[in-house]
Amino acid sequence: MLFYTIVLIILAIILLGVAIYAVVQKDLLYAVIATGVISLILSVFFFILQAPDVALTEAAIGIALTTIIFIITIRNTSRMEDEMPLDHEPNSESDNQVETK
Amino acid sequence: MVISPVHYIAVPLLAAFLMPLLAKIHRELTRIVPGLVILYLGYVSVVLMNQVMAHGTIVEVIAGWNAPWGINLVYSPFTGFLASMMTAMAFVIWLYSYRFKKVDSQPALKYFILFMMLVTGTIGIVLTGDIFNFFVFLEITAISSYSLTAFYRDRDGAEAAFKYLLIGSFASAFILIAILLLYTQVGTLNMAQIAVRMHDVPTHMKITILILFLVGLGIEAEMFPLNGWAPDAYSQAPSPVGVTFAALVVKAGVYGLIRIIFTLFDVHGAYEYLIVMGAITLVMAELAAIRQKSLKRMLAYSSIGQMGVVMIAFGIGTNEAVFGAIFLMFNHAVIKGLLFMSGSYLVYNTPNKEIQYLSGYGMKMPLISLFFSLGALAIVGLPPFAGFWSKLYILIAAADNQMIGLIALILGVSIVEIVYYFRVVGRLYFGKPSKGSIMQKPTYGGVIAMSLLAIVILVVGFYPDVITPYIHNAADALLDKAQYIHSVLPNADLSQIQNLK
Amino acid sequence: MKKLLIILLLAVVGYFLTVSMSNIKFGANRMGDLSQPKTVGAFYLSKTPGELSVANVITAIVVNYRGFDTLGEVSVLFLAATGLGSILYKKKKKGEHIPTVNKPSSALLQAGSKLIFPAILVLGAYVFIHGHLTPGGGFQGGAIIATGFLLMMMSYKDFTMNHSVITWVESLAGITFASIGLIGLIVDHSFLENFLPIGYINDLISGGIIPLIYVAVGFKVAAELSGVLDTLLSIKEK
Amino acid sequence: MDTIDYYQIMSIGVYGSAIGLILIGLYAVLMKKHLTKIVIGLSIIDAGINLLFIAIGYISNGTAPIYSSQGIDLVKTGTPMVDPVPQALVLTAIVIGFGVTAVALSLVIRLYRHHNTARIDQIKSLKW
Repeated sequence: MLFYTIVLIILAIILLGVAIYAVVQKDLLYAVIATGVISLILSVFFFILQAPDVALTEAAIGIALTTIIFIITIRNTSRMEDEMPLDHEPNSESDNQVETK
Repeated sequence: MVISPVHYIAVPLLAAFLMPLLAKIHRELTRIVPGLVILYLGYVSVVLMNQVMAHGTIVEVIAGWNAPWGINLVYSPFTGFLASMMTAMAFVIWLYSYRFKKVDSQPALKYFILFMMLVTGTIGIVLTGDIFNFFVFLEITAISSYSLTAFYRDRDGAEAAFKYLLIGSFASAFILIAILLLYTQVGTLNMAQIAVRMHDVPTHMKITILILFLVGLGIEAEMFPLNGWAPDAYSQAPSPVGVTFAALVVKAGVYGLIRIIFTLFDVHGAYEYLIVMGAITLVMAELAAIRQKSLKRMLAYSSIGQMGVVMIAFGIGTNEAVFGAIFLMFNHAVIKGLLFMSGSYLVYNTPNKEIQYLSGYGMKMPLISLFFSLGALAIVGLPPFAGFWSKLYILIAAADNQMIGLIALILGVSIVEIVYYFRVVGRLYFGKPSKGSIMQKPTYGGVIAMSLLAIVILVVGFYPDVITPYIHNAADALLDKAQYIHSVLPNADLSQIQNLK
Repeated sequence: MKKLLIILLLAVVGYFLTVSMSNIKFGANRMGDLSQPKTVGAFYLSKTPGELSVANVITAIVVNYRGFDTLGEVSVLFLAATGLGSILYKKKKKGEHIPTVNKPSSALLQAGSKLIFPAILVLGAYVFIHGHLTPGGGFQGGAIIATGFLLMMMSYKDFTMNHSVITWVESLAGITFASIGLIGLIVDHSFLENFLPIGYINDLISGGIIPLIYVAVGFKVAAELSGVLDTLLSIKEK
Repeated sequence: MDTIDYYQIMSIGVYGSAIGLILIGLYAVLMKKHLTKIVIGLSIIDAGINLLFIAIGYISNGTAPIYSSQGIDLVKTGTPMVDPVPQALVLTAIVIGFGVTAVALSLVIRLYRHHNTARIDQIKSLKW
């Protein structure tokens, strides 16, 4: 029991630290990786709290898939949080799905 | 197969899963199948409503586990009435959106799947008797709403959808925490069982949970100050989806709010809270509506205002008031449906959907303008139309309870409504026609849909008796908490249950 | 001003949560007696071995007692995949292929992923077939399979998901789930009710319709998540 | 030392980190200007709520709610199993959260394409 308690407390401290890091970090890629780490620690939490099913789900969906869709988004948008647009001109989407008339 | 309430959920889901395959056979099937499904649900509604009126509440058990152990669907006169109303409105909206805009086959398929799931989600919210299942249906509704709001790319749909998503996520977070706290206190998720055990929950816990629910559901029910998403979503979504928001989604949110307050909790002060918040919502929304330049935003704010009236009426809590509130929910669905449908044809090609360009459209688009004017007359509550009766009942109920302030408020707001609706109608008929504006010819489906709604408004206006028996039963069913619990849990101990009002 | 308001809001939320949670004792048994269940948790724990013959109680809850939630959950994923497709829809030119990655991966990664890929698929299938016996089930297995496809998409530039296969798998799995429910409605008058023999606990073939539904869920989730990843990966870069 | 003490400490750790995650996520959603960051905040809130759910289902000395042939006997002799219901609910909540995140991120991509920026203060129509 002592062992689990110590592990849990250490993990809790790391968890909150990583969460704060994920929020303040300006480089979104690192922030996203930090969110992945949150999921990883959570899945250990779930394991300690006797929820193996949830741990497995969090591992598969939270760590792998959520992180990857975030990374794909960053690849398609901007990576830095305080990035200013070079010049503001909306893309004219020529291949519009709607033909109005 | 016996007709049962689960058909409302299972059949559309089955059809939604089938539709990608059907689209491979013939692309027109993607448009026709949802209509057939909703027609079938209409048949189910007719059969079940007759059963309910004759024999009382139907409780459908899922997976063979009786309440409170499994999930159940409760088809009471109240929920049944709402579900039938939603089905009918969904059919009209389907007619309207059948060929609303020319869209590629791939987006059309996605549109109709999302639309059908939106309808399923709202009906599920109303029918379910389980609090977590309620949350799941809420999320189905929410995700399809977000996607549909961002459906067009030639307007600011994505912005509106992102706002909606942000606020909606807060709502679901609040509701989840509320469910969590509730579960620790009562050890069950069945709504009737929760109502039975609520008596033993410490008061401070009760109030915390109630506040969380009120905030979460207030967002869905467009309660002030949590309704910032609504005007954007209404005006940026495709018009049929805007109609769906007004006719189905808000109704589901209001239903959730009153189910929580009327059935689950026995906290004093919740009713007064409803009145106060409803009044604030009403005033703020109508004041915002009168300042709007865009027709769709004006309609959206007016819709929020009407929901404020509904909340006030539910808050009064007497049988007449609840009767008026349910009647107003029905009227609002029909009339606001007609206003949105005709209004979006009026502003189809005007810049920014603004009202000032509508001068003289009454001659150019006579039928659509007529529909819009009819809707405007009905919604402000002028006599021979449907809106009159619901307003009358609410005012009578307020008078019975000596709530003079509320009467003055509702009447005063009606004048504001008359001002901004008749500003539009006046411009339609007496404005100087501007040159060169392009008229949009409505589709046949659209004309049929609007005619159906107009007929309903006139029929209910002249013969309200066609609908009042159903609404009377619905109001009785909503107010009789013991009856609800008894029909779900026949063996429950009802000694601690009292109706606060 | 805005900052102050937000910090005030955070403080209020934090205070309320802390006060509420301090009333809920950690590790306390709130379920009560298993032999005379008063709460749903106790009921599920006491009835599952006898009435459903399922070893994993969570699977029994997710698929049977609260199977309706799972149907909703599957449709949420289906909706997310559909919504994603509609939000990011762009007309593709005929025969146009957008590579999922820009630079080709190293030969080591390519060879490695070719080797691991079948193993991941087998692991995923194992997880959802044994959902009623061991931790895991349709969602977990499906997600694992989706990560397998993700690995292939990342390491091979020309690896494409066959869209019509995804559609077929997704639809058929969904139809299977809903139809099993409807068969229950016809046979036993209750949607999703078990109509098959339940067998013996800890057997692979036990629990009646539960493993069938979980396999369907597994296929559906795998197809949907792969579809989501494929949609996201094949959008044109800026 | 008593075992009770351990649970006291564990409760602070678990509840504390769950509430902490919710607050940190809330802060990110309300204060941050970048759309991706806001979505990150939403998923942190979700994570906190999920942890809270599992925490309320936990029972001291409990085992995972999975029966083995010995497990059935163990229940009779009194070793408790943790409450399975919150776990089942969290399973649903995680999947729903993934769906919402996916839709949110696709909206972010759409907005970026349209406005060439993903910052809330640069997109006029996002202010309210």
